Amino acid sequence: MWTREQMAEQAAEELQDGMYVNLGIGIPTLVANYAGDRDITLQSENGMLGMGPFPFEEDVDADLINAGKQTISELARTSYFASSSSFAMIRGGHLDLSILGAMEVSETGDLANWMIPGKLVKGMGGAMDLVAGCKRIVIVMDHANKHGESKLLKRCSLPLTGQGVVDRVITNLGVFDVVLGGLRIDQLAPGVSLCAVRSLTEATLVE
Amino acid sequence: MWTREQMAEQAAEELQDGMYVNLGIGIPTLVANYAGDRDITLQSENGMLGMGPFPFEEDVDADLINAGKQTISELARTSYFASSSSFAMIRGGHLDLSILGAMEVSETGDLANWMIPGKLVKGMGGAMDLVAGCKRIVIVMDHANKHGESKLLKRCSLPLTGQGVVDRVITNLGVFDVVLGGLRIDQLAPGVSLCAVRSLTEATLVE
Amino acid sequence: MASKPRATPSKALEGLLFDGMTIAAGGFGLCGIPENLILAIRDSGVRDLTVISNDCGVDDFGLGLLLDARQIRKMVASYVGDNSKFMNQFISGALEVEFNPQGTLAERLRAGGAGIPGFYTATGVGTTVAEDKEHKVFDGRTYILERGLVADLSIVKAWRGDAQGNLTYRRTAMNFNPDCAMAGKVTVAEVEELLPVGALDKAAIHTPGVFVDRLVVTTSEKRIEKRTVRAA
Amino acid sequence: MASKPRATPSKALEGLLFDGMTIAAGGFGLCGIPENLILAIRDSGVRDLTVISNDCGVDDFGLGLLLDARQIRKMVASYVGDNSKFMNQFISGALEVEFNPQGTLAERLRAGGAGIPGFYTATGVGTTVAEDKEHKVFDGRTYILERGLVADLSIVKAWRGDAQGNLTYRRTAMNFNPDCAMAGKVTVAEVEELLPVGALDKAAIHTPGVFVDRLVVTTSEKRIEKRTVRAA
Repeated sequence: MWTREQMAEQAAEELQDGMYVNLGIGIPTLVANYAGDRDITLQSENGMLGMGPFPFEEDVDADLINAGKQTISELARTSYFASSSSFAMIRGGHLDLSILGAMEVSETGDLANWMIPGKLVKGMGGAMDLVAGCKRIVIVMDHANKHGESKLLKRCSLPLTGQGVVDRVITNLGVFDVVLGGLRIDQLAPGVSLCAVRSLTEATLVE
Repeated sequence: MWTREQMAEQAAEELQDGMYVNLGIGIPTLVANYAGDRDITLQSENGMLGMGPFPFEEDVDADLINAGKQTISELARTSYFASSSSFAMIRGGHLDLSILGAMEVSETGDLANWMIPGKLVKGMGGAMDLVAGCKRIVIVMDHANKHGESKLLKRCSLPLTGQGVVDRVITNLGVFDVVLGGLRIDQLAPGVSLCAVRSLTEATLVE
Repeated sequence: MASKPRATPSKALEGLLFDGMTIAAGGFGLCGIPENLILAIRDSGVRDLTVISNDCGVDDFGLGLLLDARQIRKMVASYVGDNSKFMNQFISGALEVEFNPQGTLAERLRAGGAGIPGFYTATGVGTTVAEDKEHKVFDGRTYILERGLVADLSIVKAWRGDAQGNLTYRRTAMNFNPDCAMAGKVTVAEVEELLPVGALDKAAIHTPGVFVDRLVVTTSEKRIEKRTVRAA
Repeated sequence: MASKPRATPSKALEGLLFDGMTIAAGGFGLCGIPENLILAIRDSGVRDLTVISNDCGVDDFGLGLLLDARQIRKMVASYVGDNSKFMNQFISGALEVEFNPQGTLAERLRAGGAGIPGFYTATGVGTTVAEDKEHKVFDGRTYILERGLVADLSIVKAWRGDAQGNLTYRRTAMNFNPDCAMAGKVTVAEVEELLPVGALDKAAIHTPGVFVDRLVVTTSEKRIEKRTVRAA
């Protein structure tokens, strides 16, 4: 089983030199910590390319936040732009990768991560745009919900964020690729048996 | 009969304090000379708001031209932007007035000013966008072509730039408004009789 | 022409507010919001508003203040965030919400300002966002038709402005502000500094003056929603 | 990642040119044209090009050089201007020309770069431009559907750039360049100055580096088409 940090570390293997990447809120944000010396450029959909790390206390600036509303810092390479230009970049396929969280993922790559009818409404924010526009979509999430039920499903039960958009899912149990016929196990976390994954996964698993 | 300069002076009466205005190539360009102390802002569709006069010789800058490719100067208020933003401004109805030249105008406000099939092709440039987007369109042109034929027609014979887009036409013979049923004579140039205008105009004239 | 600068936020909005109107507001979370114009709108008591904005601020700041005062009938937004009043009024049915993908919302505002009544996007295809919208296939991919948005009034926040209405935004406080500025039949800006005309860097004027009808100099609290720092 | 800066215009285009390709070029008249990249394209001998650009320069400079060398099969443009070769090749049928209203052309490029396959505009309704295009009524007004444009290669000219591909344009030499930069599957920029990363004013980066794949520092002749001055 992987911890949150280990899931982020695993997701960081997606990063390659020269990539333009958008990281979602939560575990995806942690992925940047594991980029190592790979030269990637982070996009923040509220209007920034070249997002830096959290600022030192004395550099906190209310006018400089990421899409998760957290204060951040700028880099030498940073540029700023309007929301419409930011999403032109996203929708137009200019970002190589987006790593996002999810409530549910289906075996056909459907994604649900923006609302639970009658209970919780977060809003889709930029997620629908990111999954429709980025070249590659990787989801990082717990394998099961707090009731122990699989979040990797045959069909999503919640309202979708996108249809057939997910390329890869990284959970605390392993790494799964969306392929024809279901999810193909790319690797399992240490100490996780194939049998255990099968019992904890509703989606069809393909070897 | 008005000269070119007098036609421009006449057209300048359209200008009011605070207006954003786009002036076409030719006589329309001269209109700016007659703005007097009215505070208008000229837009140039190649990407400039707040166009200044022609530069002094020592200030000529190849990177600073108007839509007619002429070298110009900037003002304190000037801003620059991309072509798509320039036409967002135009198409979105943010300009109060455009004054353009024409080959033909019809009594229903159709305009032709971009090509003569088989003979002359200028291209429409920004004219189709301007006539579709600006709040008011005023045409300044000679009343007749070089063969002495009326350029104010019942129907345009040349490919259109826009349909039903012209509000007013200023010619060397007078000022004409496009109204229901034809062109209404607003005023005649000094020495021009109603009879003469009638004989030189194909379009229906309404009093 | 009346000069664009006004003395106070309420004077900047004078004669522009009416019940049932649509207002587009720049800002993302509490970053780059026209906070003083929002206060003036709250104080005006105008109601039955349709508000177009990425989100609704927080419970007690930004557009959340208009929610709290029950002045908003409908939100056109992409995100609820940590605004419990927003979520509760929506779930209880007291507030109508039209959720838009964030990029679709931004593009709809730009389109409205640019005279484009509709455009196609793949964003939202196969989701509830696509329901009742025209679908069209281009080059083998399915897209939905989204409409341009025009607001009766847009309120925006800029860093610096001049009396011609030219605006420069600061860092990520730009966000939806330039798009909203374009989409307003009337646009009012609040700025931190009013510079003499000509003093703004011409290469960094993000909103040309033609889009701004009035502006007012204000002092912003600039509240921070999530202060995150790293160890020194 | 290979670094973005390249030593010469021809190296900046290495491996990107092929017969029958579509090239979008920034510039307006002779202002802000990627003149050295155009020369390198001429020298490459690539042919059967579809070129998307506002106009075709003049007979002996800018894109006019590619017309002269008969490398262009089709122009997508808004204006012929005083380019007699352009007009004559068109009228004789040697050159296919798709005339676009200038604003439609700019928006088509932006749309292509922004993942928008189509948008509606009132520009051109009732003219030959509208022929064979879908018409649609929004709120009582008729609009036509225009398509987004994507080019195999975009070539642009900027004033200053950095190794990340960030670009700042100068005055009206900006024109179509930012829109073309967005619309290219690959975009190559020529710049007058390459500054260290971080030296460009971040508020005046008109094209963020993500849109630029390669760039090259060049010396531009910057020919003036119509020198107009006033008396001292």
